[in-house]
Parts: sequence; structure tokens; C-alpha cells
Amino acid sequence: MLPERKSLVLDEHAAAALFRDGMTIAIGGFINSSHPMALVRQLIRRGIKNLTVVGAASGGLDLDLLIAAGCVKKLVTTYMGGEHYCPVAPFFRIAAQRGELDIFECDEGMFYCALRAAAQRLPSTPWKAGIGTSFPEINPEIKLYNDPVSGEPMLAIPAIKPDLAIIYAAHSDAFGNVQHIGTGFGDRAMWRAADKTIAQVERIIPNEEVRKNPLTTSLVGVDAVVRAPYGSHPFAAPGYYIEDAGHIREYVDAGNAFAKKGDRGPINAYLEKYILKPKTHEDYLETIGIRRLISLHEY
Amino acid sequence: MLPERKSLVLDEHAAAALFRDGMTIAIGGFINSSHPMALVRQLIRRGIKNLTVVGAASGGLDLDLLIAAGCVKKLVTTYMGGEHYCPVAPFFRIAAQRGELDIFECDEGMFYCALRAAAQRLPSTPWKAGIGTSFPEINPEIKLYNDPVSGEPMLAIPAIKPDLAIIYAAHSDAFGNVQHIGTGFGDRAMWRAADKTIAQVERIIPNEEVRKNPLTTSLVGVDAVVRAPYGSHPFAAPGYYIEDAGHIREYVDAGNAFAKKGDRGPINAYLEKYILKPKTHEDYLETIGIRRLISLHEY
Amino acid sequence: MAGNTTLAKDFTIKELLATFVSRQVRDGERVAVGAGLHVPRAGILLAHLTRCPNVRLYVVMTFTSLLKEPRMEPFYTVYDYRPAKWAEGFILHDDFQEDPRLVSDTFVVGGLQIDKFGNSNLIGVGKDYKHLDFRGPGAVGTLSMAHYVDRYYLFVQSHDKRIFVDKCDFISTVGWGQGGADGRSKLGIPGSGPVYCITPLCIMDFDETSKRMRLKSVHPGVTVPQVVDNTGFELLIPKDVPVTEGPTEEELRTLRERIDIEGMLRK
Amino acid sequence: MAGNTTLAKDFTIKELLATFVSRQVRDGERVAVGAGLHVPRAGILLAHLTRCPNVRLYVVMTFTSLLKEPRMEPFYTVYDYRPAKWAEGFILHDDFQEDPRLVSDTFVVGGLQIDKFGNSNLIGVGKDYKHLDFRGPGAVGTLSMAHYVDRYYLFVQSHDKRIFVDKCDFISTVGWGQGGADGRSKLGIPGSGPVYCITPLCIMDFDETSKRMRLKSVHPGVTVPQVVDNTGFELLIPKDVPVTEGPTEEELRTLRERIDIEGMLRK
Repeated sequence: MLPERKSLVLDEHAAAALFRDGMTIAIGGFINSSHPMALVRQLIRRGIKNLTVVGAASGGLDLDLLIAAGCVKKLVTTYMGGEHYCPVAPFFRIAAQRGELDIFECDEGMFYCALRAAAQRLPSTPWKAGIGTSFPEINPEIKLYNDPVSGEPMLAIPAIKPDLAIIYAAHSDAFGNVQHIGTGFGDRAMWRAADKTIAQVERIIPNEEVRKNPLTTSLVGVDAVVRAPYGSHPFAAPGYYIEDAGHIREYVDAGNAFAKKGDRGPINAYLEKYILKPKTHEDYLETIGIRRLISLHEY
Repeated sequence: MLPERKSLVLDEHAAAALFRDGMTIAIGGFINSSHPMALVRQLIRRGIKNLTVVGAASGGLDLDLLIAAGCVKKLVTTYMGGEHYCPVAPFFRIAAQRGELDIFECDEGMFYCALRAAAQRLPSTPWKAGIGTSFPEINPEIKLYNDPVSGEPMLAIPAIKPDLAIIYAAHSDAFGNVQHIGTGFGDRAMWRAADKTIAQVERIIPNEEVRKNPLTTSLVGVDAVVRAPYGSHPFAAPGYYIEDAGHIREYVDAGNAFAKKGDRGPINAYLEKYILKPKTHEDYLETIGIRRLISLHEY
Repeated sequence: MAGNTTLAKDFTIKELLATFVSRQVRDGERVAVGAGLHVPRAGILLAHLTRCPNVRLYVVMTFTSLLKEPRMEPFYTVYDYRPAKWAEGFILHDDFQEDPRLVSDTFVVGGLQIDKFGNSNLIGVGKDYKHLDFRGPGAVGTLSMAHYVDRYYLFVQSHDKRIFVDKCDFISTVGWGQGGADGRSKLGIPGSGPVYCITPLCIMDFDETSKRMRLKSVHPGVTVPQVVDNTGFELLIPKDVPVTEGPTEEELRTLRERIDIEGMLRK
Repeated sequence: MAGNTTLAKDFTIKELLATFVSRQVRDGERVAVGAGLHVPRAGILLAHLTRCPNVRLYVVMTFTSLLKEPRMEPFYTVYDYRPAKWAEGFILHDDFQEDPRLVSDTFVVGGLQIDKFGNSNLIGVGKDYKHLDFRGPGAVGTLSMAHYVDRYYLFVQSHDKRIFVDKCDFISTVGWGQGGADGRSKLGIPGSGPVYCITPLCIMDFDETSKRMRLKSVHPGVTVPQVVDNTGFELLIPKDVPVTEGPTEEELRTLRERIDIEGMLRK
């Protein structure tokens, strides 16, 4: 018998078994699009704690949900909001104001410096933008120094190495050749920086399909692939569906109840209904309902 | 009348009018593939001198030809050979041995550090590989320093900013949206680093064709486009033609006559026949002959 | 430019502001279209469709030209995939850091606070970073983009003393630093910095010598004292303060018929 | 592994070397296939087709698996576009620098000179860098790849005293530096360094303590004195020096029928 390639496909439970308290986890996507929500919900369901969560740049309500659920110790991000749904992510805002959250304060340029340093196995990479701002003061991990060639003042952005990156993409074959629809935002930078990457995908496609358009293979070889149709819900999935505005508003309302009135009732109900009670991604989708899901199909 | 977009297409003479003595010019491609040879021959025809030539990483006989023609003052490259055609580029070897050539000695990792620093407008970027080698000693532009975060020894690779990048690609529209076939090697890094980029292409295609496959647009907006079919000859052009082994051997033989016997006769004859006598790229192609050219079509 | 160059009489303040933004665009530039801000988005598209056919628009991780679009399908977010139908090319989000100038020559920066030298703050309000009174969304990419672009514009959706403060609690994007014509160069920062500050009441620029913020024009119906009363620092007031020029008939028609087809600027 | 595991009797030294290389590959790794060197290329492909179905091959700026290819179309250069027909994905050449470990877990490094600690030189031969006796081609990507990969292999196509010298005139790729088990770690260099040095005469490894080069096996027909006489530094010689193990019948068949169809290794 000739040798055969091993499939890298895992079910959501097997993938989630890789999660550990205290890990540094990068989460792909961009604001209200392309987050690996089936895996994010597994993080919450398993009660994973003390995470250092990296990104995305820019981040969004996916990270806010993890803060709401008590999973996050430290956050590396450049933006925590929901665009027109909410200017500042509610649980993030309160946790930050109370000093309950360690924040690696950075902008998008610095964010990618930190990931690139990790990918290049360098202790830091330089960035010039930020000189004259408050960043070196409010983020003491960023060091001021003088460039060895020109002598001018520079910022050294330290490497941030995720133990694990979890990203969302449209397609992958069983061997971890991932093809995003569209750009894939900053997922490639996370994949390069992380020790391991799990891609949660809308569809698993044959290797032969990947080979028809190899220039669109965005991540050549992730470590595991999880199939989760509608898996970015309530956020958008390029080429598949737009974000679920109603669901996002329900979440933001729950956030505002807490942020403005200190009432955790609505968020607890949200967590119970959408995350803790459903045991699987399919259970979650049933809770959302097929009518709602197909109403979101793009265009 | 509604406003219209301006075409960026130039003929080879108009493009070559941008060349100046003493410029820093990056030349795209990789070893025996994808060099913008119509423009390289124009550099020689116009007697441009004292160039600082950047790359490619890895470089090849395109750069050796410029050295043979007396255009080059300084060379930034990681490799000067022709793979199985010749282990070391002949005019490079002799010029280097005689100390007639300034060499920015680097490896591919350092090469891209220097281009990235230029693109990021940073004075230098760090690299770790090279510690313990002769590079910091034979290339005094590379500085040893201690990383400001970890304290460990690092190399600072200085920015190298090309005034101009000239690259070869399969296709572009008239507005400078370039689509390589294949990877484009390191051309993207040159485009990012350079002040201006001229793309020499096999075919100019309609903007509508570019839009059919925007993920394959490799350089989104060069400054000028020059159409030159068979324009990478005698080197390969991915998807179009393989290298002209006979022609490359003719060049290498001329190089060896000089390197081994000090005889410039053959290279002078080569330069006269293929570069100085033909006034245009079309003249050059007539010298090569259509039978030879179509015999090279790939596959 | 073809069309009716008579100044229009009937327009909203948002349409006025979009017109002002459009006049900042230079043909041939790369221009990032911040999808989330209706006014700058409409202004950039207005420039593109009228005076600047050769701008390269950066729209939701794509580059494109929209000259041939008779009417813009709306796009309101920086993550909406639908504008990709117009793409001539993509970039990955992390690519922007490789060469920010390939993304845009200009940028629009907002702020929770803006000080008299045009420094701005998206981090938060309060004296103690660990216990802010109000935690902001964060800097997004503003500090890097503002550093690298040729010039940038401050843009806020309200004009009051909470925003315009003598000194920002934190600086996320440098304007003119501590002031002076060398306020940026002595920090080693390139670019011509913030050019104008655009608000619903007025346009402000910066004094050439001190680089302090200065009133440039007030919008129709707004008085100079009204601006002064709503600004928390001492604003320089020149002798003559003109009224901000509005759109031409042609610009207004292009705005309404080809760009703002949903009427976001008329609300 | 299926097939005939009886050792073959009739093979060339190049086939022997390819077999040795193939046994260094670990399943599941990323492996760069240096197209220009026939022996390592054939060895890696041999591993892939027999023991290592899950290696991710890096071939001419593409990543692929070639398990399903009944016979390899030849590819001999690192710029040939034709292997791209097999691609599962591409990388740009500059991408490799972003994360060299995503390109390959192993690498093959050559040299104009190699010293007793496995340091190697592709720069040139001579005492004065400005006036070399022989200018080499340059380091290519060897120093960065050798730095980042898990381990690398020295490979030369001849074995003589010009190559194997006591001290390289220049070092382009660090082996064990000045020697010792901490020869790399004290320079701050990761990876397990050069594992073997593969030549037409023998295989050499490195003494665990001193990290000096040591004879590991000689190829059929080669004697220990022959190796010593052609090595310009004092080579460590263990008591027992076995003969390098050749291919099995199955390996040789796979090499000849599926990989080296043009017979480059039999010339």
C-alpha cells in the first residue's frame, strides 16, 4: 500500500482540548468579521481562564465576549469597539476603567511589529511612529532606544508569541491549505507568529480544488482544521454572510446594561442561552435558527 | 466630459529617460528568470555609470552584464552566479577580486531587512542570523548592538532605499496594476522600498481583466509600465518561455574568456552585437530571431 | 471640471463638510476611504468623481478606481466584503505596515480629546491610565498612518469643550507636539502633520509659527463666539473669518445622485 | 514501509548519498527541496514517496505534496516555473524572511571551505576581503536558513583539502563556532546546527563534547586513510568506522523509476 497523507481535520471538541488556562491565544478576523466563533464559544464553554488574548488588529466584540465571560487576563489590541454598533466595547471599557485588565496598549503598526518579531524569532522590532505619544509611558514593555545606524530615537516593540492562533477562513483542504475569500485581514501575521494554528472554516474542500488556484492559498499549512458552517456568526464571513445586526445589538444591549447600570443579568442570560446551554456549534445554530441564518446570506 | 484615468504606459525610451548616473536601482527577478532585460539593455545603451545596483536576492547574470558593461559602482546582492551555467558570475568575480566593486555583502535574510527598513522608513531593522559569521566584519555598514528588550547581541541592517525599481512581470493594465505569473520572487519587496517602480511586462491587459482576478494583482500601482514581449530574454519568463540556454552559454563563454584569459574581445563583441547595435527591444529580438524565440515557449 | 460651478444654495452641514474634504484630495494620490465615517468617505469619492480621476482608492482592504460607477452601492464598514467586487487588487491588513505610504497619502484622525497643537487622544479620559474616567476604543492604526502619510486631517462629529482641551490626558497621535514650526521635526517625525481640524461648527488650521490651532472659517449660520465658547483652549482668531465655502451645484448633484444615494448626509 | 527491504547491491555513490539524505527527513516536517542539487533533491523526494507522506515540500517558491506523481518531471533550478503546476500554495521570496521556519525545518548548506567545527564559507578564498584569491558566489540564503531551521546538513560535491580546512578564511554560515557543546548557545544561535557533513567519500558527524568533526562512515570502496589524506584538518576517527549503508531494493527502485527518471544520479 502506498503511503497516504494524514487528515488534519478535528471536530470542535478535539480542537478545544488544545486550550489551556494561561495560554497566549491570537484570534483572527477584523472588527465584526471573520472571527472563529465556534472555537471562541468553546473557550467560554470550557471555562478557560487567564488568557492573554492577541488581537485582532483591529479587534472587536469577539474579544469583549471573552472578557464578559471572565476568560481574559491580558489583552493585546489596538481597538476595542463595534464600529456603528458601539463606539467602545462595553465589558472591555468597564474592565479597563476598573484596572481589572492588563492591556498591551498599541496601534496597528506596533501590533504587527510584535507579531513579526515573534515570527522572525527576534526579541523586538523597531517602530518609529509613536515617538512623542503616550505609548512608551502607558506601555512599559515598549522601550525607547537609539537606532544603532542613525542614532535617532526609536521604539523597540517586544515580540508577542502566541502559543496558539485560532483563525476563521472560508475554505481549507484536509491538509491545512487555507484559502480565505478576500484578504484574510491580519490572519497571516498571526499564523506566522504562533506556535500552532487552528483554522475554523466554512467548508472543507478537496485538495484538488486548492490546487486549481494555489495563488489564493493564504495560509500554506495550518496545524488543524475545524469545519463549522456559519461559524463566524454573529459576525460576517466574506463571500458567505453579513453580520447579524440584530444579534450584535442584543449583545451590545446586554453590555450596556452592565456598563451603564451594573446589571449583569442580561449578559448572564446571553451567555447561558447562546453559549453554555448549547453544547456544540450545531446546538448554537439551532438556537439562532435557520431562518435567521439564511437571511444573512451576502448580497 | 467625464474625467478619465491617465495611462501609465511608456515606451522603452521614455522609461529609460528616467535613468541617471549614480542612481540606486533595484532590479527584479531571480537568478535566470524574470529580469527586465529590455530596460537593463537600455541602461547599458545609454552608458549609465556609477550605479548602486540592488539585488535580486538571489541575483545573476543580468547584474554581471551590467558589471561587464561598466555601469556598476556598488552591488547589493546575496548571490552572483548562474546556477548550472556558471558557479560564480565571471565579471563579478574578477571585479570583486580586484577590489573594483563596492559590495554590500549580505544574505537573503539581510537583503530583505535592508529593503524592509527602506519601505518602513526606518534607519535599520534587526536580524539575528549572522552573529558569529564574518558579515559584520566584511560589511561595516552592518552594526552590532544589544537588543533594547532582551539585551542580547543583534545585527542592525541599514535601510537601502532604491531611487528606482525596475521589475519584470507577465501582465499589467495601463494603470499600473501588475499581475505576475507565479510568485514574483522578491519584486514586491523592491516595489515597496523604491521611490518609483517601472514594470516591464510581456503584455498590457485591460483593466477589466485585472478586475477578474484581483487577488493575483501582485503590485497594486507601479509608476510606469513598459510593454516588451520576450523582454526577459535570455532569461526565463514564468508562463511564457524558458531561459535561452544557448544564449546564456554564449555570454558565459565570453565571461570566461575574460576571467580566465583577460580577453575582453568576446564580451565586447557580445555587447556590440546584442546591445549597442540594436537601438530598440524590437531590434534586439530581430537579432535573436523569431525561430529561436518561439523555440523557448514554456513546456 | 465639467458641469455647473455656481455655488449651491441649499445644502446640509454634512454636505458642506464633504465638499471641504473633497477639496483636500490631490489627483494621482493614494487615498484611504475610511468606510465608517460618512462625511470623509463622501468627500473623497466626490473628489474622485469630479477632479481626481487618478486617485487610487483604498477601500476595505482593496485598491480600486470607482470612476465608472454610476451610483455608489453603500459601504459603511471597514470589514464589509461587498466593495471587493470593485477591487483591482487586495492587500492584507498586515501589509499596510510594510509600507504605509502605499496605502494612503492622507488620513483622517478622530479623537476623544484634541489639544491646541493638534495632538489627539483615542486612549481614554482621566488622569490615571489604570483607572480612567472613560476608556476609549484605542488608537486603531491612527498613530502609524498619521506618522507616515504626507498629511492628515482631524475630524470630529461634535465640537465642545470635552473634545477641545488645553492638554490631552494622553496622546495617541502627535500633531505639532509641544508646538512650534519644528514641533514635529525635533521629534524626528516626518510628514506635514495635521492640516485642518474639521468640525460641525468650523474649519481650523495651525498658525505657521506657533502651530497653535487657529480658526480658518465658520460654517453658514455659525458665529465666531459660538466656536470660542465651545473650545476649551484659547483659539487663535484672525481678523477676518470667512464662511466656509459650500458645494457647487455640480458637486452637490454628484454627491446626491452618485455618492450619497441613501441620503446619509442629508439626515 | 511497503516493498523490498533487502539492501541493494548495485548502486552509484550518488544513489547512496540520496538514500542517506532521505533517511534524515522526518515525516510531517516542512522540507525545502533545493532544486539545483540533484542528490539532496532526490533524497528528499525519496523520503517523501516512501516513509514521509506528510512532509510539506517547498519547491521553487511553492508548497506541495508529490505523493500522487507516478514519475517526477525533472526540475533542476530554483527559478523554473514548471513545478508550479503541482503547487498547493505559493510564497513570495521575501515572505521566507517573515518566518523561515514556515519554509523548511531542515536545510542543506555547501561551502568553498568548511572547517573542523562545521563553519562554512561561500564568500571567497583569500586573506584580504578586498583582494580575494577566489571570489565565491555569496551566501545566498544559507546563513539565515541555517540559523532558523531545526538542523542542517553540510553537503559538498568533492572532498579535498581545499574544501576541508583548519580555519575558514571567512565564515558565511556558523556551524559550531569555536567548538564545544555550547558553541552555538553562547553565540545566542538556535537550532541543533550542522548534523552531518555529506561528501563523495564519507559521512562525518560532530563529537558531542568538542563539536569537532568526526568520521561516521565511509562509502563502499573508500578507506579511512583516503578520507584523512583528503581532509585539511585533524579529523576525529572512532575505533569502528562502518561502511555507509546503501539503499534497499525498494528505495533504489523508487529512486530510479519515480524520481531520477533522467538518470542524473547514475552518471
